[in-house]
Amino acid sequence: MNNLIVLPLIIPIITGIILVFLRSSIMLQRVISIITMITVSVISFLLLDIVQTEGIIRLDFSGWLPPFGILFVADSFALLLVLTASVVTTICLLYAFSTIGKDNEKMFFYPFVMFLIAGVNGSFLTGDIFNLFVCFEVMLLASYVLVAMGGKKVQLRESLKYVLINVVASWLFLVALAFLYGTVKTLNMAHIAERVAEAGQEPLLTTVAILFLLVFGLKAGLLLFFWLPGSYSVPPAAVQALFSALLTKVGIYALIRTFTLMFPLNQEITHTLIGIMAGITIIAGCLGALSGRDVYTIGTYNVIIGVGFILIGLAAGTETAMTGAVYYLMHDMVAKALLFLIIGMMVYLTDETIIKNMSGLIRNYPLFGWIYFIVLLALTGIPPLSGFVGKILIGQGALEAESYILLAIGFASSIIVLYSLLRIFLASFFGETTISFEDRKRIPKGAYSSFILLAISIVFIGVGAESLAVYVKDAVNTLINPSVYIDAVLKE
Amino acid sequence: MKETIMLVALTLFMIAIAILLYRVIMGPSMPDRAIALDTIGVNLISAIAIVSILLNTKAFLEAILILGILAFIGTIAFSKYIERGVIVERKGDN
Amino acid sequence: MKINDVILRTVVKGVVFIILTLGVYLFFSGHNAPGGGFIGGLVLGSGIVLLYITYDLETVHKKMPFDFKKVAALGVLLATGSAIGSLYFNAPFLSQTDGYFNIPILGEKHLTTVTIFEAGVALTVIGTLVTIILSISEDE
Amino acid sequence: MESLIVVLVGILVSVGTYLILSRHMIRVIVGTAILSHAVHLLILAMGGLKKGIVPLLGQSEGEFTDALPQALILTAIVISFATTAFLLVLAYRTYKTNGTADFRELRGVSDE
Amino acid sequence: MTFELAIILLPFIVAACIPIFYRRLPKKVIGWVVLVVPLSLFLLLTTYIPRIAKNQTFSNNYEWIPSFNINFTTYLDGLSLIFSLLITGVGSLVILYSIFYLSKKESLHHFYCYLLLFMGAMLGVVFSDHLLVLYAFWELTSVSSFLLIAFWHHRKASRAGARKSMTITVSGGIAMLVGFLMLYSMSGTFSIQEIISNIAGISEHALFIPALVLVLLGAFTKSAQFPFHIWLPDAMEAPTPVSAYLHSATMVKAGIYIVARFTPIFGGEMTWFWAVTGVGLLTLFWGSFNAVKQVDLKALLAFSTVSQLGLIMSLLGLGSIAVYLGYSQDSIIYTQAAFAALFHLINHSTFKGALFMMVGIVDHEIGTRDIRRLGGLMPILPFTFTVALIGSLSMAGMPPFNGFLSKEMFFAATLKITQLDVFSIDSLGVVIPVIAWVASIFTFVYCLIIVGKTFFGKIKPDILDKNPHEAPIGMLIPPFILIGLVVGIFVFPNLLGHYILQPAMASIYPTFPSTEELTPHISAWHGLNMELWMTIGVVILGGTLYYFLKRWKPIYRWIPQRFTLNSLYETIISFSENVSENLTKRYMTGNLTHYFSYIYMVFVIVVAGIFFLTDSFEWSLMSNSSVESFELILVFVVIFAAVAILFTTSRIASVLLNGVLGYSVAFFFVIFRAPDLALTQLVVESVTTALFLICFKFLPDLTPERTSKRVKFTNGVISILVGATVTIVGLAVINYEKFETISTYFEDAYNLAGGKNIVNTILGDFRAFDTMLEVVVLFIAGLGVYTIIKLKAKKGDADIEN
Amino acid sequence: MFGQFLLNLFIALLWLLLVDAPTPEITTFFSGFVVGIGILYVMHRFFGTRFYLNRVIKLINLILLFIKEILISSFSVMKQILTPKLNITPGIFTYKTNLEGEWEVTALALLLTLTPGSVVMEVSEKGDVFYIHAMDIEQSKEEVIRSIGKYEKAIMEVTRE
Amino acid sequence: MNAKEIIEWGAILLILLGGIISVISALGLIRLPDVYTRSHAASKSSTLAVLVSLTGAFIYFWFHDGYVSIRLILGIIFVFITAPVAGHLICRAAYRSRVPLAEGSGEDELKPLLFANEENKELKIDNN
Ligand code: NA
Ligand code: NA
Repeated sequence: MNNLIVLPLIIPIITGIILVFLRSSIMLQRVISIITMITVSVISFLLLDIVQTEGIIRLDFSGWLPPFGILFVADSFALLLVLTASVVTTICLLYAFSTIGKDNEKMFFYPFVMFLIAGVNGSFLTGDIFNLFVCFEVMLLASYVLVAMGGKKVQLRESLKYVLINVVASWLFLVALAFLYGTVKTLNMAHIAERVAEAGQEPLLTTVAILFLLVFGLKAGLLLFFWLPGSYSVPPAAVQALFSALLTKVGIYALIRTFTLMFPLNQEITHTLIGIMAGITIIAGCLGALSGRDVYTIGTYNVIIGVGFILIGLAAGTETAMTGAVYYLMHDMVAKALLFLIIGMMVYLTDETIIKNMSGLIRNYPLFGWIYFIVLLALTGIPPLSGFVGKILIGQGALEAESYILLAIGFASSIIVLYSLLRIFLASFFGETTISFEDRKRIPKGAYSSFILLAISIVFIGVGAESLAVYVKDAVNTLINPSVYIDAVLKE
Repeated sequence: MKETIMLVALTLFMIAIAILLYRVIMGPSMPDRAIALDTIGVNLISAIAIVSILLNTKAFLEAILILGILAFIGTIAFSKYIERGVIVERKGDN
Repeated sequence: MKINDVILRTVVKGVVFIILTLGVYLFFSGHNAPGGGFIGGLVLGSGIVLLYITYDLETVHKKMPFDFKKVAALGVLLATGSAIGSLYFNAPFLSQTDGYFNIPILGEKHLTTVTIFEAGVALTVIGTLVTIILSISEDE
Repeated sequence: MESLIVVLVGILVSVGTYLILSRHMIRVIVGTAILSHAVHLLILAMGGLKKGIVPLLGQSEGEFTDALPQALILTAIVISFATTAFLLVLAYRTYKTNGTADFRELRGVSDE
Repeated sequence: MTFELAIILLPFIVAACIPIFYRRLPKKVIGWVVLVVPLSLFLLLTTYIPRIAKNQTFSNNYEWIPSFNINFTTYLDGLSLIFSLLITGVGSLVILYSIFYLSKKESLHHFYCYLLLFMGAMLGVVFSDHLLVLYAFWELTSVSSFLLIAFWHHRKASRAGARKSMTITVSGGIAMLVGFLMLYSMSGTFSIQEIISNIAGISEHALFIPALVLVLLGAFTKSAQFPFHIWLPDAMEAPTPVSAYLHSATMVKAGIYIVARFTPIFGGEMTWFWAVTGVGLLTLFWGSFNAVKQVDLKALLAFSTVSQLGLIMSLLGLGSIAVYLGYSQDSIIYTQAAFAALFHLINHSTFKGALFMMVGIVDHEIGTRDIRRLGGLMPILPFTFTVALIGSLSMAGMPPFNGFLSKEMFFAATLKITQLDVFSIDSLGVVIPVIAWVASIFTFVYCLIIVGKTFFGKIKPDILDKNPHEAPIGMLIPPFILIGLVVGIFVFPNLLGHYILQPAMASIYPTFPSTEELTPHISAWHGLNMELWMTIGVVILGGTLYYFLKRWKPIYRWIPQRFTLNSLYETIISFSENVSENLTKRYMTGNLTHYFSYIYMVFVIVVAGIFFLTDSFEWSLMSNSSVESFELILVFVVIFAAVAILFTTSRIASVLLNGVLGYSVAFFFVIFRAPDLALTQLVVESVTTALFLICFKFLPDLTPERTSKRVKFTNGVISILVGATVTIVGLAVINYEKFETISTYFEDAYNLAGGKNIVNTILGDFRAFDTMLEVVVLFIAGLGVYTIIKLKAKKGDADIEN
Repeated sequence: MFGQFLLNLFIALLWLLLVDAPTPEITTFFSGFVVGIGILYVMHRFFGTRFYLNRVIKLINLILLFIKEILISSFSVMKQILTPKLNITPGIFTYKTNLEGEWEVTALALLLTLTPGSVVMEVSEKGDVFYIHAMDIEQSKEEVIRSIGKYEKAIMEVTRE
Repeated sequence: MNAKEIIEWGAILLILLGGIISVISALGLIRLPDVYTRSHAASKSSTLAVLVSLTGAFIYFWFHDGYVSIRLILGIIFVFITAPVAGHLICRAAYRSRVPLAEGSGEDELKPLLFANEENKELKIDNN
């Protein structure tokens, strides 16, 4: 039943609205929101399974055949991301229950999260480029509020910058859309792909593609990441986790879609450019991570490094590389969410952000410390955790594409990731304990359960990589052979 | 011929708008600018009416009424702002 | 000297009706002429805002005691709900049905579910517009 | 006409960009508003200008002007309105808490 | 499930059980329980010896991620057997030792958990045939080593040491991983054995040498080869059993294992020969030279380990020449170097393990390891002295201990190699025995230091105050077992040679048909040859140097502290932290204006750059529609209004002018036949203006931009370029008319969707989904406005800032 | 109540007109009536006062008066504008009226504003005194005083019994 | 030229007249000395310009297309009613925000009432 694929978007929206009416009952809001996210996760998993047997499914809204109406297209790539995003959101909600505070909960925190995930899922699923813009906006508006949630001085300051940058980014998106429509005269992504192929992706079309590269790059934090460290440092931890897990990934998703489906030709220009941008991003991210003396700086620059690394996969562009990119995307969503939840908890426990001012946390919170250690290893790409498969496949892909410089930058960045995260571990978790066992703040159970669930996911993605392989391969098949997607949309 | 005259009229209205723009830019006082903007809006009403004739369509006639309404609301808002610094008051303000 | 808004208030009382009627008209005329839920909602919202500008927060609130946040939420619910209706009929999401119905007094009318959708849009616009303006105006 | 509008768009973009590069919040926000105007015109120009009749059926004869960009712009206008509303409020809340409307003074991190 | 897999998994399973069950066990018991693991594994492994000696190999494949050829392939052959016996054997002894060494107050469950993790990882390394799984275990050894070094993490030095070792070894590991990936991309397989059997197909590949170098990087960092050895002395912060186990007997030898394992693949390359031999010799010399100056016994042993690892490494390098030469009667002779390497590997584990345990006892009983405070301990610690003496003499290459045998073979190998004339050995080769010899002299010196400065001479009074006594029997048994081996191997070297070393030689030289030939007969006496003369020279010169130690020791101060490798490392670390901080701060200013200008600059450079590079600009007025005079005036109105905003100094004026723009745009919409747009634009513009006015209550008026002319100019240039870019691309796009728009479909709106307003049917039907979401956007904005106005930070909320 | 009913009819009529059907239909009128009910329901609290619509003729008279005034005053302003040399003395003067009630006051104020050369700037709190800005104070004063009786009468004819 | 033609021409001329009046009143907004006198031009002659041209358009639609546009009539009425209100409000706002009368103005009977206590104070709120 094709209508199923709109559910990952529409269920959160409806829930969000209903929660507005349930403003006063926090308990009810929590229960409904978590049930919603679990439902969405289950549905997306079911869909993933259906797509394996029945191939790509699409939903033509109102029944208008493509390319005239808007449609959702569910291929494995989109669904994998929908699934991961929904699961991560579910877990972040668990964390939020015990940490976000009643004030925020009464101020529609859960509705905004619902809208955020709706926008994210919509962006993954849509098959219409203008609708992608609209889905982005749903996600962005929700994120604007979530960054500012709490109303603290820093928050407002950084969220204003965040909003303004994104307003300009959305503007660029519209400019790109204008040019796109001006040239190919259609909005359906598959139809665009068809027309671009028909025109042989002439230089002008490549220019338009480059414009999209910048637009999505801005969202993904590819090269144009300046906005990221500031705005990702200020919101509540649950929101930080959601942001670092989801938002940049949507940009990455869009980049991958754009350059595998719509503008796959003329790669000497586009993919070279992506490669250059990814390389610079990683280097800059590494410099930033090295420079960090506080958990937020180190964390946020690690997000940037992750973005660059995934896009090495796209730049290399081979099947293996794309497979790696998909794996790494999923890994990065989970691991970054956990990283930021942990960072948030560290700050909560110590009222400090500078790593050297925290010390010996592991003595009072051993499990907490070891979970951090697991994230650290996962983000470094140490097997058999989640980062490993993606990393080696991207590496293989880069070798296939003979992108040796990117390979070197990408793998060298692992060292910086390790080094920077190890600094946190050594300075904050190890060392003399400054707070006595009796005086310690407690880590709420909800927070612990979210850590554990995410840690389990990290182990699962790594150890159980094979169980995902069938989906990932199917996803990559579409990315490598855009005709699969195009046919599913345009041929009945 | 008819069309030319209407184009001339349209141009006249545009010239008027251009002149009014000078007032919006130069002020000197806030009410000056507000009046000028209001008048620009009112002139646009005529312009839309003429375009409607030229394009031979009724599609823009709503716009005429709307523009009238908005120019009015806008002027009220501006004058309240100029006068009181607030547009929507609370009881007991004033 | 206290400000006497008598002229403004009197004229607005009359004018608001024109605006609101126009708003409803635009709402309904969208299908065949310029207008639709959005513009209708905007015009209706502007009418309400005009009342707020002319009177004051408390007065208007007393006379129109709605929680405009909920009006907006209701609007979104209507808009999405009308879309979800199609799920029930196993038709593609957002499918609209229309038909000619014979309604007493009004006679044969062309009714479509689009109208519900558009009503949702209009309510959202009104609710949001007023919420925004009120929230800011109430801020200290 | 199309070329003229595209040039006009370019000028508006320049003005908007210059404003966005200002230090004062209000200038920046006005800058974003101008950019919106520009891009709306741009989208419209991409569908061709004055090349058909008003896209209302049954009013007059002739080829219709491209209606799709109009629909897109409508959506874009509403979204940009929503964003601007939020932006304005965020700006003044920022001003009230941070005590400045100058982005150079809103740097944070490095100067604290 | 086979035994090999069980061997790898058992330590992990027990390790996983410890955190769960340790609270239910008495503290003393944990160690004994853990001891069962290596002991039983050791015994199990000994059962393989006879079969392996017959050159049997055991290989099993378990699928992990078959989709990407990542499988768990165990492979047990002679080479892995040596290492696994060392791992479990020394492991057993170390655990036994640790039971007595560690105080009950320590968190023993952590200790044993890490130790078992390490053991499992190490076994995984030597039993894996699959490159990636090998890598996985490889990194796990680094990780567990990190945890063990940081065992006393409240000490700053422990943390620093742990960080250094982890950073260096994991970096090396990552390099090695890249090397592995290159091997895969060349050969299409991750199996080491398969690569070995297909080596001819890949050795000409362009990536072959890079892969070689990267794999070596991994091996060198792990095995503490110069200049990466700097982590090893710092790793001595770990508890002594750990040093004995990881940092002398096993983990540091993982690099040796890798080099031995990959000799069949890379051995034929000159790069390999010179890199392995050269780095090995350099490490040998540098380690022994630096060991002499140490005052901490453990640090001395650490440098000695570095040096010995260099020795083994160089022997493997020398042995690789046989691979280059291929099988022949002449080349057999060079394989003896590899044989010596394996032999010394085992010997080193025995005597170095014993020595570390000795130092542990001294530390444990006396309370210091500083040789300046030690001396005259012989009467107090007689058994310990015995261990020290035998261990040191063996290390110094003296008979009748096993070190003598392997050292002699080492000298022999260095001498033999000088006769070759491949790889420019004929010109450089003579250096090899010279370095070996010089390094051995220093080795002799520091061995004397170990024994002499600790056990001979006068005892210091402050030590006597502590009433020291000999260690408990439990701490003495393990080192005595080891020195028993030291002597035992000297007596029966060929037993070892036949059963253990010979099968391993087959692993290093798989293409050589007869393994018998590869196994020389080891004898203590082989005539008064050059090797023996060299040893005699070592004793004489070493003794002399030891005697005059005080006289010449000041030469170590010739090298200023800041030129040492350690300070180089520190400098690199702090330099990169500082440089990165400066660089990052320079552009990450937090100033939004800067960020915008970056974005715009990238936009202009990239878009305009690509646009012109690809020669995309095409433009003609052909398809343009006409321009009426009133439209022209309107255009100018818009331009003037826009430009005026730039110069206005009042916020109201700028908002009003923006209103003019908005109204003008609305009028453009009228002219361009867009009634719905015009209506919406008019209302939205007015409402927006009203919003501005409402918000102005809370906002300050415009202030003149206090920016320099230069900044204004730059901003101006950027703005103009951005506008120009949009314009030129826009003009080209207008000119591009290849496709028919899909819009024509909507012109049938009345039949399709029952509406006559095409735009409205698009919004309400064809693209109703957009509209639905746009409503959501609007709603979020409204709710968001409400939220950020009502939700104000409480006074008490501290703003945590970085 | 009656006034509101009238108003409702008025909205329905307005509706009919707005719909712009080729021929006015009774159904359209009814739907307009329904719309009117809706609007009135939302708005009815604003209508405490009576509403007189049956004096249509008087109203038309009044409207004609309005039109006449705007014509005259516009041309007098234009004359001023086009006069090469401005020769005016602007100023503010007061006028006290007998009219009462918001509709009467408003109507008079609007009329006065449309009167050549004068704009009502303020109305006193009681609503009985107008403060009028005059383009040329001497001339306007005269003119206002001359026509004011006429205005008040025209208004009262519409508003009073 | 039949009657219909003539009326159409009349409508067009009305429109043209509107344009002319509009330009004149726009000039007034430039030429007149202060905001109060300018508001006379805005609220009277500009309004007239619109009314005249809208009437022209109304007549044109009526006679050319046989289309009686109520919306145009409503527009006319609306502008007609609101123009004086707008003039009134702006003038009041200007006065209360202390925009000065032009030099050479005559008597000012409002001043003592509003600003009796603050004779010579220069006050300004957001007024440029
Ligand atoms: Na926007
Ligand atoms: Na085009």
